[in-house]
Amino acid sequence: MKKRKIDISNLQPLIALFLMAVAMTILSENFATKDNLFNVARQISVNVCISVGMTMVILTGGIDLSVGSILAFTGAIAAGLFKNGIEMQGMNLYIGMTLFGVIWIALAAGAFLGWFNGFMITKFKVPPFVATLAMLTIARGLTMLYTKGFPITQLGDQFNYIGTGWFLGMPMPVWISIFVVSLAAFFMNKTRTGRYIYAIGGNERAALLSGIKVNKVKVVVYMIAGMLCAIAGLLVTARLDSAQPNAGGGYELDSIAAVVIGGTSLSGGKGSIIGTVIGAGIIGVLNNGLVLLNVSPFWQQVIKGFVILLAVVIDKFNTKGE
Amino acid sequence: MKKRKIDISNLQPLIALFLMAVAMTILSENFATKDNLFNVARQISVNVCISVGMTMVILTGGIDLSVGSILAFTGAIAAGLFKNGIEMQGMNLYIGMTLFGVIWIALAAGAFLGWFNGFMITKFKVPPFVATLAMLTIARGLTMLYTKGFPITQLGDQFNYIGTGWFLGMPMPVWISIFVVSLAAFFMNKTRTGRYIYAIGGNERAALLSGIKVNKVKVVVYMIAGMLCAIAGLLVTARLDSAQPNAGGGYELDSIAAVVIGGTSLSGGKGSIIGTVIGAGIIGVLNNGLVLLNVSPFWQQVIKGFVILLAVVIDKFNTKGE
Amino acid sequence: MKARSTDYAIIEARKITKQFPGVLALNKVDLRVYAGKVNAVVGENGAGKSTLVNILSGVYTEYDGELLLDGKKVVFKDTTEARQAGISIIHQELQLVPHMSIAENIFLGREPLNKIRTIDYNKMEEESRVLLIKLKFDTDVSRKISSLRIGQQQIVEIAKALSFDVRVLIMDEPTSALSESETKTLFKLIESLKSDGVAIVYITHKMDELTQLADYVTILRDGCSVGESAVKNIPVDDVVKLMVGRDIKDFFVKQAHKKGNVRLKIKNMSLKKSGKSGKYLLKNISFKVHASEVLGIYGLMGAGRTELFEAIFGLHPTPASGTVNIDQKSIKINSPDDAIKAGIALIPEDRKHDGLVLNMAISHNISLASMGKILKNGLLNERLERNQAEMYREKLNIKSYSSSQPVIKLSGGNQQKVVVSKWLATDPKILFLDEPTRGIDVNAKNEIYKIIDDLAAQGIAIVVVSSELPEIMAISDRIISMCEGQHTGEFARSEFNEEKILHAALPK
Amino acid sequence: KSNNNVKKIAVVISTLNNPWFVVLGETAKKRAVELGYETVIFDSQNNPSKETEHFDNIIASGYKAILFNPTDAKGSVANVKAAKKAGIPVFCMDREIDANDVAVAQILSDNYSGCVLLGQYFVKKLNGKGNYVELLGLVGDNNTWNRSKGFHSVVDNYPDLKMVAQQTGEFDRNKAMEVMESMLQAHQNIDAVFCGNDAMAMGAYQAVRAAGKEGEIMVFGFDGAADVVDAIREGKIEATGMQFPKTMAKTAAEYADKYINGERNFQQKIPVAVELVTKENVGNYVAFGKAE
Ligand SMILES: Nc1ncnc2c1ncn2[C@@H]1O[C@H](COP(=O)(O)OP(=O)(O)OP(=O)(O)O)[C@@H](O)[C@H]1O
Ligand SMILES: Nc1ncnc2c1ncn2[C@@H]1O[C@H](COP(=O)(O)OP(=O)(O)OP(=O)(O)O)[C@@H](O)[C@H]1O
Ligand SMILES: [Mg+2]
Ligand SMILES: [Mg+2]
Repeated sequence: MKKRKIDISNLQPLIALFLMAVAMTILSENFATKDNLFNVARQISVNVCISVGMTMVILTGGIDLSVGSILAFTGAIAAGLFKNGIEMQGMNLYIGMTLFGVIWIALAAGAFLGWFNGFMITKFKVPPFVATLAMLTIARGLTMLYTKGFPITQLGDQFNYIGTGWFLGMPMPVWISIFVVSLAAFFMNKTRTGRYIYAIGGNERAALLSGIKVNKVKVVVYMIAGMLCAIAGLLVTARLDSAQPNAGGGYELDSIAAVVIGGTSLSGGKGSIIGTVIGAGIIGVLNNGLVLLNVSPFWQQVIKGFVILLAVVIDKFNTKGE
Repeated sequence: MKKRKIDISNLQPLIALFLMAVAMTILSENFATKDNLFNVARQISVNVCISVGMTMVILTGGIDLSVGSILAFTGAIAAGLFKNGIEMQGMNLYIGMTLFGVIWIALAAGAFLGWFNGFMITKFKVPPFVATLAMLTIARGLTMLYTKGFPITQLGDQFNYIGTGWFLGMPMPVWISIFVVSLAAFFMNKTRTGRYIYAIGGNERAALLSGIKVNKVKVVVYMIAGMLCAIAGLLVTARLDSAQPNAGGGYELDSIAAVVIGGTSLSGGKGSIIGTVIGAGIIGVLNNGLVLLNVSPFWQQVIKGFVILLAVVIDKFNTKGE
Repeated sequence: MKARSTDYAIIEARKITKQFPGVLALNKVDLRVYAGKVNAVVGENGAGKSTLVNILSGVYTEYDGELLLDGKKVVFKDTTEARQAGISIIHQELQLVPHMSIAENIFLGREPLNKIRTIDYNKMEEESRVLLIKLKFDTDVSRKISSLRIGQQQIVEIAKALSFDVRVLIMDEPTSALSESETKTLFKLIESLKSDGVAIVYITHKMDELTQLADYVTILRDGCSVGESAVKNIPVDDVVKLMVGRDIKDFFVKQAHKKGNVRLKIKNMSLKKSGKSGKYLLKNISFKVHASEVLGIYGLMGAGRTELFEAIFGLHPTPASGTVNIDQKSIKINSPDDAIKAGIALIPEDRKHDGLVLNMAISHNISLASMGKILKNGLLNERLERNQAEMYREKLNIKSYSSSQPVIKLSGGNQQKVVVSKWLATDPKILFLDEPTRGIDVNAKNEIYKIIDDLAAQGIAIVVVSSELPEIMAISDRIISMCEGQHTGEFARSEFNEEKILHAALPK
Repeated sequence: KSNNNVKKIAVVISTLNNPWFVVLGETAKKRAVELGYETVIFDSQNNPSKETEHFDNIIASGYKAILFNPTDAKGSVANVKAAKKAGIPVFCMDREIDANDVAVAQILSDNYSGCVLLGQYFVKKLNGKGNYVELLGLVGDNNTWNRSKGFHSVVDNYPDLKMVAQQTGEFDRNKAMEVMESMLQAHQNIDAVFCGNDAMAMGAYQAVRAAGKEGEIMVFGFDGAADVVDAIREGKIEATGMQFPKTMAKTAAEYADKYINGERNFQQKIPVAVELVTKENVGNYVAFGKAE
């Protein structure tokens, strides 16, 4: 079988990541240690999961602001059900839950909230920004209502293994994010639906006229994004051994940043999953590096801003020839 | 002169606003009082100022995430200079500042940060999302550095008059936002640059080929947005009698929401200032109404999300014929 | 005059009526499409041709009237159903996904799958290659659409339509962006499709294609069918008469005007290809244009004519080199703004991409490049703007319900007229026209020729790029030929000879 | 660049968005530097996940101790456990974590008891009857609820004290002001407002003043921030609960120093009482602490 060329334009941000890693290795002896690199990988794993879904959404020309809230909601549901099971007072019924059970329920909850996003967007033509902004507050409110504002903690070792365990010498969250990324990259490049996502973002009308069920694909994309938020929610909850009602705040901007720094265009149709992983990596190395270098918190923000600019500018200079 | 037809497609969100106001009037006797309506108007004035600039930015096809940080930075600069003047230890020099002086400096600071956004976007082709996200953290960091994390308070009656004073029976912030809106609407509809903003968002290449200095116009737009954030910063600071280093957080989403709910398309070229004001009004009435009805904080978020969806759906149903 | 024939009508449209907000696009239109024949549909810009075929192919689903397929009533819910019934369409406005490959575009929506239900790229690319070779377009099918010229994109669109099992193939102005040789290839293909019994619906503004290709013709005017006939039974003049609704007596005849001084002098214009290849898109092109002169630039697709205009117009300030003299003064042009100030106007070839802000009103588009004219006290004046738009609307006969109608809702040809209006409004000293009559109906073409002639009479220097040799020979005082970025020949009007000019434009 | 002979201490603060925490962090840092340590402040931005990242990085880069202001009593436990496992002692400041013998010591501000004191004063000032509103902090934050519960444990015993509205001001001055403005419209006869922190108290006061109800509506805060102490002095605000961030921070730094020098005997919880500041005793206090 003929090998297909890899499109290097996707990998432009890699140069910025590489330069940053080199700089950090020179500046801090603690950066390039195995432990620390696992640290970085574990730290970005949550953002990677979310951003993979965000990439798909943005590729269709949409946006998803509700990721952080869906993360919190699914995390809380999973923790709550795992810890307390389902109790039906009226019927004197108690249903316990296995870990696998709650994982499925969390995924289903994420998919459902994502479906609702997609439904509003395709059926009622609500702009994705508004639909998912509404979901941002709705899911947060639901989380608060479910948890009554209190974290759900002490979930036990089995649950926590998802977030803190090691497997074959690598932290579980890293395995999980590698799995998510591989599956997503395969999906985007090898399956019809994956290609339709690109087509819709590139020219929605052409996609429609080619017989693609545009609305259906969009709904699926928002559902996938919701499910990936659920995975992220499980990771965060397991790492902290606690489902925090206000978890995930700010991930909407963090994940969009990873996507855009990774070279995906906000207008859709152009970009890649791998680019997003690199984008998340740039942000992760930056956060880690500023801490390793003992930069004071106020300066950190200033420097972080400039480094992000620099990373993107480097990228642009390299693609200038195009 | 013949009266021109008003383009009603701009005013579609008005129906949602109207229905909300009617509903609130029925649900709470305290809603439709003069005092409360002034309240709402005063509360939305900050978001209106920011959102007017955001509208222009979005009309060019861009986005500005740095509004909240620029607000905080300019507010802090104004408060700091007004309270402490400029002291130059080395030279034994002290320069006091009049209110007008600090207003100009705040506007200049806002314009400068906006210029930097525009510069990165046009000169280095950094995507607006990334450029302004970087500015979000840079300006926040600068604010923290300038204030060392402490609010600057007790600015005196003269300063506070901007935020709390009344003039001809109307609160100052309301006057200021009416002024900003009128000027901006005039600018967008009656000047070349205003028209160019629409053209650039509609088709950047066609605009360029028509001899429009696309980059220059974009830079101007980001500068205007920065200046409007400075006005918002002065308003917030004066209202609170305090420049909070963390002021303005979350305004990026609030203002984009006002713009989008007001009918402006995130892809640029289509929308209006008046629509944005209505969008801000919808959000303002909603926030006010939920408190008037003493909805519990948990439920507030859920309800807020659904009402925003409803507002946009109503809007869509009305424009369906198109 | 009904077409009397024993031919078999695969599909028949009866009393089709389509109402857009404010516009009755089709009014009880009938159309019969015969198997194994080329069924031409003609009419002025905005007559409703595209609307009609969009209904046939399931793009528009809300309309009055009925469609009969093989004599049975059908309703297409969407394009997929129409396609399943064997109806395939090549849209006037290309419908391709820019960032995807040629192969992916051709197979969009029905990619071949392999055993594990993933996309079989090898098969897809192989089949695409075969299809394109039929169209004599030999290229790497994994290239992105966005890297193709518009004509090449048109070929991909044709390949896409052919890749289905078609019984009815609708082509909405397929040759408007094709070169002569590409057009010939297409015609051969159409012949072979005909012999396979495929029915072709063919929309065109080129009357010579009608006689050359079509078997039947249906004529639309203002959304009504005004005639249907076998082509051999109706003279072209009558077709045009029916289209326009009156006799066209004053067909364009070029006036002779006295050539003025040299207006524009270009010397050694070169343009490097971007990237590090070191290749040139343009190499040392020099020419002069006099006031009141119409200079035609002829070349095949890809000869670099568009690039030449763009380079002069300041769109490639860095990689381009060369000098520009206007009225004996050396001028530095670094941006379109400079060019416009120097009195140059460029009517670009790709109206959607380069010419129009589609969501804007007609009047706003027309004034965009000459805002100074509609200012009063430094402010935009609606009345001036509207008056200006009304003037051009009348002059160029732009079919629209008002000058505030968004351009996106105009028919393709009328959009082109808006672009022309926009640039005329700048009162240029020098006018560049890049394929100005693409997609424009006979009548409007004549109008534009006349406008060009009038402008020349007023002392404006005009440069026209066209891929249609007869057209360029009709309107030019002088023709230069280009090939692969180089100046390859020059012909005064007295030397005009189709063969010679074509020969000069062919790669050696 | 990093000298291995210099010992490093990390100060992890839940958020630097509020001067109270800035003081906590800066004081801890200052004291640690005085004691000869290289010290860095980390801002968790109220986000337990961010806090986890900080802990990971701190563990990776060889810090000797962590002076810790947790984002959440429960959510932060895992982080402290991780540090303990890596052999890094953690000293909690101000906010507790919900686990015993994980942190070496917890030097805590008692939010609950502080608000009990405030509640008692509140009842006294209102003579046990009237209408009041409550401004909660961030609803997902356990301090919000500790304070609210402490307050209600007293006030709810008085049936004539009616809470006419309970809303959130998100610990933010601007938000609190806007919510207060709206509540003033909905309820004409409010006698008092209890706020979950001082920033909100100032915001609420601003709204009360703008509505011309200064003097009619009593404002209560919590924290002991500079402008509230001033406002109490001027009679604008009734009372606040003074916490002692400086004391807590210094103690934590000193404990860390002792630990590093070999001492292992620490009391698990060291409560630092919250003191009630009113017009009567305001002379004894400055921002975030006692007058020297
Ligand atoms: N989406 C639309 N909304 C409103 N009016 C439309 C729309 N599409 C087409 N029209 C109008 O319908 C009429 C017919 O347009 P159509 O595109 O069918 O013309 P056409 O015959 O194909 O012209 P051309 O030769 O220029 O392509 C025109 O007046 C046009 O302005
Ligand atoms: N954006 C581009 N990037 C790279 N090469 C291009 C680009 N546009 C055009 N070219 C190439 O430059 C050459 C000149 O193209 P150009 O479009 O100027 O030709 P033309 O003579 O104007 O033909 P047409 O009749 O199609 O307008 C062609 O070989 C074409 O493939
Ligand atoms: Mg057409
Ligand atoms: Mg060309």
